[in-house]
Amino acid sequence: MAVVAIEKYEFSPADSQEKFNGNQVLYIGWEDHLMFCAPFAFAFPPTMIFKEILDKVIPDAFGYHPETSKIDWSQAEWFKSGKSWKPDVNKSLVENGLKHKDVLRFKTPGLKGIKGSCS
Amino acid sequence: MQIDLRTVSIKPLRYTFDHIAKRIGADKPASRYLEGTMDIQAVTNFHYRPLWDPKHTIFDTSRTAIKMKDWYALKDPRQFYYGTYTMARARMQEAADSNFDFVEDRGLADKFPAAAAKLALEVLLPLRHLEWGGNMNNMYICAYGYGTAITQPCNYQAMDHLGMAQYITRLGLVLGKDDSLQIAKSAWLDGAMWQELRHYIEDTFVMKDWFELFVANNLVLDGLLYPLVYQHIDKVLDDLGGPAVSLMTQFQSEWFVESVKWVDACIKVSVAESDENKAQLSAWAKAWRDRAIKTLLPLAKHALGTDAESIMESVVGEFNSRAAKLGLVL
Amino acid sequence: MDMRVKKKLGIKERYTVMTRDLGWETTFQPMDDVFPYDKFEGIKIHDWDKWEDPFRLTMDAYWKYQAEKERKLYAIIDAFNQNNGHLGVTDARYINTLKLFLTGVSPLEYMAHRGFAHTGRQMRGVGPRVACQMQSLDEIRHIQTQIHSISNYNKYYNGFHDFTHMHSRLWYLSVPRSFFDDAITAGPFEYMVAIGFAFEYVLTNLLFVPFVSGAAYNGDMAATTFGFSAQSDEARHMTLGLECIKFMLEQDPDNLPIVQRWIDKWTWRGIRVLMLVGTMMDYMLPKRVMSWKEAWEIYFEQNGGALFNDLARYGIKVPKCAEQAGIDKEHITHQTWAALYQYGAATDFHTWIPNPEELDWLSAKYPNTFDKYYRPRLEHWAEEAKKGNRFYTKTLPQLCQVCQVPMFFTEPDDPTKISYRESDFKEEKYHFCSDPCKEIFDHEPEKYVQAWLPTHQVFQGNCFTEEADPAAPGFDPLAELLKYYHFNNGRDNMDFEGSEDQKNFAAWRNESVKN
Amino acid sequence: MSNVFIAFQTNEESRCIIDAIIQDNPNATINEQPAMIKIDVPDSLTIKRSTVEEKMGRAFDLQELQIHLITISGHLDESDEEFTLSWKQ
Repeated sequence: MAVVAIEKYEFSPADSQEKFNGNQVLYIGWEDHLMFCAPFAFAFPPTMIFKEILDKVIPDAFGYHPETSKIDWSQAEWFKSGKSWKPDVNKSLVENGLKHKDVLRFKTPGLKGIKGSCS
Repeated sequence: MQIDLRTVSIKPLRYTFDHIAKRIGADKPASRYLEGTMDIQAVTNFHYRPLWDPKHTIFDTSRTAIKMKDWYALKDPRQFYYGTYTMARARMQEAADSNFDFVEDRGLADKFPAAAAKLALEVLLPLRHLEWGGNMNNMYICAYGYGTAITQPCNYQAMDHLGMAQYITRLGLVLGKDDSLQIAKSAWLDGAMWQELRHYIEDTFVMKDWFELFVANNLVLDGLLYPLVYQHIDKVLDDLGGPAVSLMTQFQSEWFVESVKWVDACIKVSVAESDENKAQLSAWAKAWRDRAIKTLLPLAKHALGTDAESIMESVVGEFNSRAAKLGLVL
Repeated sequence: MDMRVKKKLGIKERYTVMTRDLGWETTFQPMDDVFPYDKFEGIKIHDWDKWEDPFRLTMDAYWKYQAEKERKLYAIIDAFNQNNGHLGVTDARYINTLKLFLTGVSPLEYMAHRGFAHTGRQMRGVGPRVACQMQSLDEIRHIQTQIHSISNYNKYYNGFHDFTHMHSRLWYLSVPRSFFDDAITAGPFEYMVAIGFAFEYVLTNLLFVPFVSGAAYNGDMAATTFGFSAQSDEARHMTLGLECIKFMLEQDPDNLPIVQRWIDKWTWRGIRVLMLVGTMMDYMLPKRVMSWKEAWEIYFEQNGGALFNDLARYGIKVPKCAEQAGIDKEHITHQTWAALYQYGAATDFHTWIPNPEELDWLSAKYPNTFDKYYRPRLEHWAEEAKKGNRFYTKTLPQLCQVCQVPMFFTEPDDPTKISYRESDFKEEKYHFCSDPCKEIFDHEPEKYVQAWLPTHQVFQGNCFTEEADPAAPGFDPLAELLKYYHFNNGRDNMDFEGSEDQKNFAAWRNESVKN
Repeated sequence: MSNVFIAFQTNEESRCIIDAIIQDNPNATINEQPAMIKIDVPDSLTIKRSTVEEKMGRAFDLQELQIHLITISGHLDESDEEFTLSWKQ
C-alpha cells in the first residue's frame, strides 16, 4: 500500500547506508539469553573480518552473562533474518553476503540462560 | 507518626529548569509564565513530514517571511499562561454576566428606543461572524506559528473571539426578536454594507504566512474596528438610548484595551529585530490598513452618518500613531 | 414599544446559535481553499450539520468552571510546596515516576495542544471545530499544570532539569515522541481517531486513573491534583473522540474500512507507548494500587469491550491487535523494566531491582509468567549488584522501525523468543517488533522510512555536541552521548541505590523528624 | 449488557452528587479508590439536577459536574435537567 497524502510524499530513507560514515549496520541477538533485552546494533566497516565478531564484539557486548565464556563457537548455529545461515569466519562481512541492516541470531546449544529461564 | 515537614529548611539544588536558567540566570526561581511557556515546543529531530504539508516539518520557521533569532523574544506582557488567562477571563465574564443580568432584570432592553435598538442590531449582530473569523485566524497562527511565546496567546485570542461572538449573540437574544440573528446573518452574507469586510476576512482565511495573518487580523482589523465600533458607534448608541448596549459590550471594550498591549509587544519586538522584518511588517500593515479603511467605511457611514469620514480619520490617525510607536513605517 | 415575546432557548438550541450558527459558506474564497486539508484522506462527509455536539460549554461557562479548577489546583500546589510535601511521599523512588512523566508524557500534552489547534482550524464543520479548539486550550493547561506541579521537585531532585531538551533526544523518549509526531502529521480525521478516540477514549483511563490514584496512594497530592484535574477535562475530550467516530461512520459506509484501519493502527501505537505507564505501575510506585494487568483488564478489556460492543452496530470490530495485547499484558512491564534497568546509564531517572517483598507482589499479580521468565534475571542482577557488578549495557539496542521500542518483545506463542519481523522497501531493510508494527509500516512505508531512530542517529554521528570529535583518540561515545542529552552524568542516571536523590531525601526527611 | 461508568474526585460536593446518583440509579455499584470514587451502572446512568439540588440544598447547574469529574464511559446526553450516560441498544 502507499501512503495517502495531499501531494507528492517521498523522502529518502533516514538510515540508508551512505549516511553511516563508511559503515554498515548489523544487528546481533543471542537466542535464549533474554537478559540482554534486545538484539544489539553495531556499525561495522563492511571489510571487517567476521571472526572479529566472535573474538571481540560478542565477548564485549555480551560479556556480562555468566554463560558467555562457555560459548563453543564450533557448535553455534547462526540465523540470518530467521533462516539458517553459516558464516565464513575468515571472510569479511561483505564477502559473507551481509548487507546493511541485516539481522543475525546465534544459538548456543546447551546454554539456556540464568537458571534455564532463557534469561 | 505525623511528620511536621514545614519546619525543615532545605536548600534547593537548583531554582528552575536549565532552559529557563539559560534565559534568566540560574540564581533565582522563575515565574509560572516562563516555566509554562519557554522552549516547550519541539524544535529538532522531527520524525515525519506532515501528510497535509510535506514541504514543511511539523514546526517550521519557514512558514513565515519574518525571521527571529529567538522566537521566544515575542513574550506576552500579560504573562498569560492557562491559569492566569482563565482567571482573568472569569473575572471579566462575571462582570459581563452581571451586566446582562442587570439589563434583563431592569427590562432595559425593552426600554431601549426602537431606532437605537435597530441600529445596534444592524451594526453589532453581523460582527458575531467576523469574530468567528478572528477565531479561525488565531487558531491558524496557534497551529502553524513558531514558538509557544506567540502560539499560546493566539489560542487565547481565538477563544476570546469565540467568547465575544457569543456575547454578541447573547446581546442579539436580549435586544432582538426571534429572527434577529437570522436577519443579521443574511446581511453578513448579502448586505452591501458588509461585503467588503466579509471579502477581507475571507481573503485572510486562505493566507499562508501566519505572521502576515497576525498583522492583517490582530493588528490592523482589530485595531481599526474595535475603536470604531466599541468607542464611537457605542457612544452614538449610548446617546440615542442609554447604556444598555454599552453594558452588554463592556467585555469587548475591556478586552481590546488588554489585547492591544500584547499585539503591540509582538510587533514592536519583531520590527526591532531587523530591517528586513521592519520593511516586511510595514508593507503588510500598510496594505491591509488601506484595505481595511475602505471595508469599514460603509459600516461607519451607516452608523455615524455625516460624522463618519471625520471619525474614521481620527480612528486611522490613532492607529497610525500607534503603528509609528511600534516602529512601523506606513 | 412592542412586547417581545421570546422563547427561552434550551441548552441544545442555545448552544447551536452560540457556535455553529456563527459559521458561513464562504463565497469570495472557495470553501476548499479555506479548508484545504479535510478531504484528501478519503473520508466522505455529506452533511456537517449532522454532527452532535458533546458537552455544550459556551466560553463564559468554560472560563468560569476552568478558572475555578485552576484556583483549586494552584492552591494545593502552593500548599504542597510550602510544606515540603515532597518529603511526604512514600519513598524517593516514587519521584522517578514524575521524571518519566515530565519528560515522556507532558510534552505530548503540548503536541496535543498544537494538534487540536490544527484540527480546530481545519475541520469544515463548526461543531467539531469548536470542540477541538477547546481541547487545544485544555491541553496547554495540562502541560502547564504538570510543569508547575513538578517544578518544585526539580528544585530538589535530579533528572527533571532539562525535560524539553531531553524529550527530543533521549533514546527511549523517541517512543512517545514518534507516537505523537505520527499523529500530528496524519490528516485531520486520522488525528481525531488517533488522539481523540484511540488515545483519549480507549486508552486514557489507563494513563491517568491508575497512575494518579497511585500518586495519591504514594502521598503526592500535587501530582494527584494535576492528574485528576486534567482528567476532568478528559471527560469532555472522550466524548469528542467518540462523537467523531460515530459521525464519520454515519456519514458514509465507505468511511468504515478507513476508520477501522486507523483504530487498529492507533490502538496498537497507543498500547506500545503505554507500556511505560504500565512499568511505572508495576515497578516504580513504592505502594501499588493495582497491576498493569489488572488495569488492562478493567479499562481495556471490560470498558473497551463495552465500547466496541456498542460500535459493532456500525460494523466496527475490536482492533486486531487486542488479542496480542491480551497475551502481552502478562509480559510487557517486566520486559520494559528489564530494558530500562540495563540501559540505566542512559535514562534520566533511576532504576533498581525491586525488593524481595515487591518481587513477591509481582509473582502474585503475574502467576503465569513472573517466576518462570522474569524473576531469575532480576535476582541474578541483584546478586551481581551486591558484588559491585551492577549491570549496565553499553551497546545500543536494535529498535523497531515503527514504535521505536528496543526489540525486546517476545513471540505471542513463546515468551523465550524475541519477535523479529522485517520488510523490504525500495532496496532497504526494515525491522519490527511485532505483526501490528509491520502492518503499520507496510501500509505507509513512505512515512516510516523517515523515522529518527536514536540508535541509527548515534551511529550516523548526529547525537554528539558540536565540540565532540569522534576521530579523536580515546573518544568515548557513551559519555559524549550523555553530553548531547544534557545529562549530569552520575546524578541523573544510574541506580537508585547510592544516588544523590536517595541520600538527600533520607537526610532531609531525617532532619524533619528531629528537633 | 455493558456497564457505563463515571468517576469523581472525592470531596464535599461530589459526595452530594454521588448520593444523588445512588438514589436515582438503584443498580449503581460504588468503587472507592485513593482520592476518587468510580460508579458503575449497567446500561445507563442518569444524574438529575433536581436530586443533586436536594442533596446540596442549593441551585445546581449540571455543567458544574465539570469541576469534579474524572472520567466517564458511554454516550453522553446532556440537557438542562439530566446528564445521561448510556450504551445504546
